Amino acid sequence: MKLMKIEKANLSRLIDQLKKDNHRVIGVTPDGKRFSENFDESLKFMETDTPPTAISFKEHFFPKTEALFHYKNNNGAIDLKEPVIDERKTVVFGARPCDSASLPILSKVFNWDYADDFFNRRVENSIIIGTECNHRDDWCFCNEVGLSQESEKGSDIFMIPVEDAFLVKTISEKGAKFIEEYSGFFESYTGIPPAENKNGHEEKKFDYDNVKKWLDSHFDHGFWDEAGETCLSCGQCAFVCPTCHCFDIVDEQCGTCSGVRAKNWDACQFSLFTKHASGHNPRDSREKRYRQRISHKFKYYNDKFSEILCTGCGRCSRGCPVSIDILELVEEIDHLAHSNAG
Amino acid sequence: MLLQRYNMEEKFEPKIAAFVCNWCTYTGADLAGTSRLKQQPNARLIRVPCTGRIDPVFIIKAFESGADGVLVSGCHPGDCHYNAGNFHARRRWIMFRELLEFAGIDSSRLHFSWVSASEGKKWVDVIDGVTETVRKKGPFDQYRKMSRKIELPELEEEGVEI
Amino acid sequence: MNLGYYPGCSAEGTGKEADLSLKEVFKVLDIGLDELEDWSCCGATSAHVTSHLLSVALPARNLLLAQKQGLNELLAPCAACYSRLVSSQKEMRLDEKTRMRVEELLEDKMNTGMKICNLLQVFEEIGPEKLKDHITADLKNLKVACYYGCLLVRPADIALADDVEDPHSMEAIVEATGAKTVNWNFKTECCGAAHSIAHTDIVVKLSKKILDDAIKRGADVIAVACPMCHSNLDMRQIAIIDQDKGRNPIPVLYLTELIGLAMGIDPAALGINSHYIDVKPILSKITKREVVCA
Amino acid sequence: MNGLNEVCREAISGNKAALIIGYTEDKHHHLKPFIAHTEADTDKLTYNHNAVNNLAVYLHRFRNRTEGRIGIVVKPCDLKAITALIQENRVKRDDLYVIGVNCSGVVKDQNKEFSKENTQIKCKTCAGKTPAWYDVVVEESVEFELPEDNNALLMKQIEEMSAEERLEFWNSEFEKCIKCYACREVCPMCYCDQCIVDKTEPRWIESSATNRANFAWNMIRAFHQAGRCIGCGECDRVCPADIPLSLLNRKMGMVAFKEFGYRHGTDMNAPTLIGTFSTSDHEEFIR
Amino acid sequence: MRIGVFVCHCGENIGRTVDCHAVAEACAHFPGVAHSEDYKYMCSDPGQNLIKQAIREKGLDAVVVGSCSPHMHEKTFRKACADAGVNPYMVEIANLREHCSWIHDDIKAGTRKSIDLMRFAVEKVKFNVPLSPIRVPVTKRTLVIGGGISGIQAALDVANAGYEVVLVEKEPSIGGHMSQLSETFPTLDCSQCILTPRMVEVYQHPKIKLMSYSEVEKVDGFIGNFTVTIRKKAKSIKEEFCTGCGLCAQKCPIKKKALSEFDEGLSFRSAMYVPFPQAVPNIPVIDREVCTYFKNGKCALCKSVCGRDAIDFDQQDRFVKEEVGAIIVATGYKLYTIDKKPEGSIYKGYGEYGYGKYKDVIDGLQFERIASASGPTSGEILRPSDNKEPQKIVFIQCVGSRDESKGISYCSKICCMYTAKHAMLYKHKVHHGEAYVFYMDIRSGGKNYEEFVRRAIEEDHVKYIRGRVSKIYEEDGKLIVRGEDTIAGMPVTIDADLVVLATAMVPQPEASVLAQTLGVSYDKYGYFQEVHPKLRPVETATGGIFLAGACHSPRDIPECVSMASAAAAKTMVLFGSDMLEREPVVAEVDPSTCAGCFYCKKVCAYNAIDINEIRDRKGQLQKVVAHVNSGLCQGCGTCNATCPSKSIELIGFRDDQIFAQINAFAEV
Repeated sequence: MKLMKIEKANLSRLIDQLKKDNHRVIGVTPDGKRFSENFDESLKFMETDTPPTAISFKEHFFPKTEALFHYKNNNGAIDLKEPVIDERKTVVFGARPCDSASLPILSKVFNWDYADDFFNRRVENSIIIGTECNHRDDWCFCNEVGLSQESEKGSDIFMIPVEDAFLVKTISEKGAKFIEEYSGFFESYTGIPPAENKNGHEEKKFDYDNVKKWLDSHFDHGFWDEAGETCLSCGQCAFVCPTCHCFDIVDEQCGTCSGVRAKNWDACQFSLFTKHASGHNPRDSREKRYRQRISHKFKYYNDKFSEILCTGCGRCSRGCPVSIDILELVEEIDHLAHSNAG
Repeated sequence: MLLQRYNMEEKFEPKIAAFVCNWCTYTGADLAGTSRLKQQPNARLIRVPCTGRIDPVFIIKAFESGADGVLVSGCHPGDCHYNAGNFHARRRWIMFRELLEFAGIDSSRLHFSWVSASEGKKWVDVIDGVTETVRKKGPFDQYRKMSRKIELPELEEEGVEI
Repeated sequence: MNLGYYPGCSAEGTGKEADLSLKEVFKVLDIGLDELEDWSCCGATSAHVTSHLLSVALPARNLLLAQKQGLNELLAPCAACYSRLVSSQKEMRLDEKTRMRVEELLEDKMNTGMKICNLLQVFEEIGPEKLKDHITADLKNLKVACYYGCLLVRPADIALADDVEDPHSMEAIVEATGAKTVNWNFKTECCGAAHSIAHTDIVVKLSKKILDDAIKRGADVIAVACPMCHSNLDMRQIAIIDQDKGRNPIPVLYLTELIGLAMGIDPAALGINSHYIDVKPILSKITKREVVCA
Repeated sequence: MNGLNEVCREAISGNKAALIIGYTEDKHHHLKPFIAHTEADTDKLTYNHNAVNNLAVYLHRFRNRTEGRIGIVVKPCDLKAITALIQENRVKRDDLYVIGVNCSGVVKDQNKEFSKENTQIKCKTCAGKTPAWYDVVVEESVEFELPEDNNALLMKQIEEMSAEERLEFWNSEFEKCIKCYACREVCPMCYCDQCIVDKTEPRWIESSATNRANFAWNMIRAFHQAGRCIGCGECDRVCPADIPLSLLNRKMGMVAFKEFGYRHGTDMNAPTLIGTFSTSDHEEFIR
Repeated sequence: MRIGVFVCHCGENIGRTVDCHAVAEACAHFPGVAHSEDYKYMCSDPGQNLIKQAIREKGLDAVVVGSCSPHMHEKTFRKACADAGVNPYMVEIANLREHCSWIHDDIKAGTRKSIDLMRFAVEKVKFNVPLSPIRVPVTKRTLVIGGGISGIQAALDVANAGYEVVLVEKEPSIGGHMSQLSETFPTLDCSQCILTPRMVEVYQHPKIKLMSYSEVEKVDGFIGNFTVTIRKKAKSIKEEFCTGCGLCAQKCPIKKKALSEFDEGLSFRSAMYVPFPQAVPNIPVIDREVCTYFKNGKCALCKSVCGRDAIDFDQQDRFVKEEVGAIIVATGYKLYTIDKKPEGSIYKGYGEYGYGKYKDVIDGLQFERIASASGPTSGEILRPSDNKEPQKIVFIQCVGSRDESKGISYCSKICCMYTAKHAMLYKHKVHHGEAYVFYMDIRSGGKNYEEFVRRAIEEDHVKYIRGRVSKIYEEDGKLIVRGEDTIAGMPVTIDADLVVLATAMVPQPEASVLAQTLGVSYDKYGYFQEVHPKLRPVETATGGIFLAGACHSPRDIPECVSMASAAAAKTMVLFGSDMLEREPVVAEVDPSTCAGCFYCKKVCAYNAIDINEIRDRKGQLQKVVAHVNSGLCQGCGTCNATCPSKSIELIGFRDDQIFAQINAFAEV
């Protein structure tokens, strides 16, 4: 596969061009919090030794709130109206491996029995420009979930920073087309290719298979009681997570006879998440809910889609109001698993 | 009808939601009626037993439903049919007004009054006064825009993203 | 904390002894007095008959000085000064316009929060207990008629006396010195006040009634907390005695003088000998307190 | 000199408390809430500048559920929350074993060293370095440099804006809200079994994360906190979108004080602000 | 839901500025509307029949009427619908007349507004639910608190109507202040002569249960169903044995330790005493404060002289419960404390008048005793200090009354009259005496009142001086009264022998405590608050509790009596039916979401909120929640707005009903 190169200066010009062409260009906001159209123009975020954004970029493919349809009651006859979605091409810069990887993971569930047209259209319509990550802190564990700081999963184009330029790998068809279209900004590169997995070797913080095995057989275990004890049941972990995808469907009324049916983010940690109309709530305690969160990420999703529902970005732990560290818990599970084995 | 409000040929007519207590203000408005006191037709009354019954959420919802101004009115202090409902209400308003003010909904859109069952004339002055203030202030499009994202289908035709 | 001190004009003239005794007493009580630098007249009775604004601005000027001097409590031992200062402050507090007008004149912003107190209030604050600690002389043979006059009780919302018509705060203080107080009826009657010069006859008439009742009720001395009252009851008593010969004179002491005596301070230091009516008869009734050994 | 562990161990062993809500240190050297049930657990308890959480929020979980008193480690600012909860008959004084800590300030960001810049703003406005009341008190309070009160500046800026600008400002802030409700869950004064925003039939506040729904949510939350917020600033700390939520509460607090001279959580016997009234409450805004 | 919409033209009244037909047309298109029509007079019989017919034919289950104000015809239309089988609470009224046609000229605007108002009503009715009025049984007994003339009158009226009455009096005898009076204005007939028969009648009435020396301790329940706990203070006498011979009181050696309350402190009474000869019941009580037996176990003379062995030193206070359906409060008044200022009281006192300092400065009631034939001087006017006949009396009116600076702004209403009476009585007994009256204004409204005052001035030559008295002091056995004659415009000084102060009437000091026990409101002085100053002056805001006499405001005997009868009539109205029907507009708690913060309890003016404990099967406390006592709830909904989690809702004005209307606002 052929390597190309783009100068930092050109990158800025490219972005201007994209905007001129009425594309939706998305990067990291100056405060490094999230991905947005009004991102840091200085492209500071392309330097990749900082922690990932606080909130993942999933909101641009799976918005926190999106309209499914509008309804109006015209004297008994119900008119439905399709919402209009932004058909502009979306180009995402500065996505880390732990961001990009989330899209293929998510598309599994969004294309399972029913294909989510909104999600798919948005993904098809976008170019994900992944960037090699040079940050690994106590919360990170991409290596442990089958990714790495240079994994290209989910990217259409992948960039590797070299001094005041980026090496550019074309990953997907879409990517190739894009580079072709804007070839003016790229130049071919013939230098030495970047070293493969520079940092894949350091020993893993936990062994996923072990964890999975333990989860398979320990639905009831004292561990769970401690795990969620201090959890406050807010939805932050789920909402900042690149792979959490639960949603709730509500009708927002507008006047007496029209309204909109909307799809909103929901989180399994909310106490009402599983509350039945009957009033019964199968996950009525923090512990049960927390077990659900971990099991869904590291077991159920894998059972169903053979994907781990986690990219190891560590956002949920960094953001947790009460500093619950998912890694710490998984490590503990790993440890339990070993002690069981031993 | 919403669309008409944007039709700029037509002169802007403010929409005013009025929450009134059953015993004083509603009856005062009745008196205004029986005395044939003409007044602006912009207000729509919602009758509650007592101003104490009025939750600040009502006011927010009124704005969400496209009100350009809101009026809350009840018995004079000491006249409350339920002894103290209006005192509790008053304390609530003192706080809520300041909150909305701070959040950017200024007091020319949110009005309060005491109108007793015998103050038909005062009711007319209040209604006309409020209507005029809000008319001067113009349509509360700023708030309506907040609702655009998904609530108003007709606006999406303008290609607003959802 | 030091107490701001606004002596007022009389303290430098007819009321010198008020000033002296006050300073002596506070020395003993170990309360510092910060005299206002460059203080000026409060406007007294003349200001408000000439210009209302002036009557507010003059006291305001002094309040401003106090404020600039970083004081937050100001003592005005003259009942009239006190009354003027408080009314002025009150008006500025209640009436935005006047305040701004005055601020214009004084070219500075007024803070209307300054605490102003008169003699009675200050001693109330100090409290009888603390006073008692410093009492060395024995006044139990002394019967005192506490005289409030007008401005220590009126107007009610300015003077803030314990009871406009029937006050008792001065009695409480005097009793703390060990002296007895008499129950009399003229404690809040007018002494003639500023008519002293122009219509001395009125003052003589009014003050006489006061003196008579005090004597009738068996008082040895009249205690006052206002230089105006003092000069009328003391100085004009001469004229009164001239009118009906053979009547007994009754000495008139400033509250602070009385307390001073109770504290065993040298009468001369208190300026007592500057009175018109001879005070020896009282001094003779005051004995050193016999020290009981435990 | 940290007497905390001894005190806590003794509290459990001496049945002064059935359990102790406190802080423990994790591998990142952050402090996080920890609930000690046994004597052994108490060794894990610790306290330092990183003790950011307001633990009062955990009280609701154990009230009426616990045999014996609930032990809780409290810094002065958080004590206001407990006092307030007693005022609101949420917990009883006698059901609590309050282990006060003399505070020397807490950090904004646990990843950074404690410093003037990295000190929470509330430390500046904090009533005192020693809890107003407690059953036992530990730690020494060390003097520290007070931070700049940037919120006050921001508040001033907002107040100087025109109404339109203000609404615009808050909109741009609330636009970021993702409705994770961390602000609600972390708040010791938000203790409803079911939040008004979760109430359907009828729907009080739309659950969609649209501007107007976010505006409504944040307004109503601020109003429900009016005269009740004790200013621990936890909502600010946990907001993943960095919305300056506490400004709204702080504003309400200022109004409560300006209008009624009232501060919630300063006197456990004082009647609450909302729920009472004075016939002389001001009303010049009412026609 | 199938909604029927009916638009009334009200003849021309609505029709003129509202195109009623167009309105009906528009309404027909509202979702949920199954039938819509307009008619000239909906409230007329044919109009109502239209509605009934439509209900039957179209199978409607809710009705919206666009007509006049609900305050006019809501009941009419509810009844019509009920007759046709639709629950009356499934009816909503849109006010197209008072709130639209009558106040607008422009037919376009009027019609448009009318359509909106109809839409609001339709949307609301969609969320209405069938309700039935609350029915509570009525206990047909009345509690009367206070045995003064008002209480006596009320008790007699109710009892004579055939209902049982419990009359509670805190003193040993009923009779109240009226029994202390000498003569009454304007007729100068003897107070006791007219009162005593009434007192006896009460005592002998088969339907009246008299509890003297007793106080109301606690009141539970609500209109028609009160449970009252009464403390019977220990009289130290077995009432059932006592014959009222009075021997014990005569023999009691402790004669000079206690001042007589009845004589207003102008005479002594013994430790074992009957307040006054005509007391009802005529049963003595022992004042344990002064009785030596209770001090040191000595004496017990009374016990030895009592032939019936009725004395019981070990008697304890007893608590009895009474079930009543209505309560009449008649606690009366007392006189303003003028000698000293009670701590924390709003009253400032009148130190300058020397009351309490000078024996010969007395108040009105003391003068009544002096003038009374049964009084300490057996009716001779003698002054307390030296029992000499006063040659000069100064009467001062408005002592306390109408004097903001002394803490009272109201007029005590009776002083002008009784002062005139006092002056007269004096002049009639001391012909050469001089009587001066200092007054502010003379208020003699009332039948023959003005004439009475004129008589005092013109025939009895009482000298009225318009002005206030600044000071009273004693000099050579005379009281020097220094005041001002505002008409002559000069100060006056009178050397009087006796000064009588017409001091203000104030409520009994415990009145406000009782008010709290009863859960009724009271003003800053402690006077009980009526629910409406003009139209409901004897009712309190709490159903079933009524007011009589001076506990409501200063008033004279005839006014007290008429108010008492009014209160009695009110209770009879209440007893007219066996069941009470109330609008079902009351609050309701959803215990599943109630967090138990009890802010609702804080704001409830009727303390209708109780605390409910929810326990699981094992009896383990699950949570504590609010619960509404629908008997007490008056339906203001303040709790509903205050509840943070919206777990308490006001039936009839529930949140969804109001939201529906607000929603409809979007289409305006």
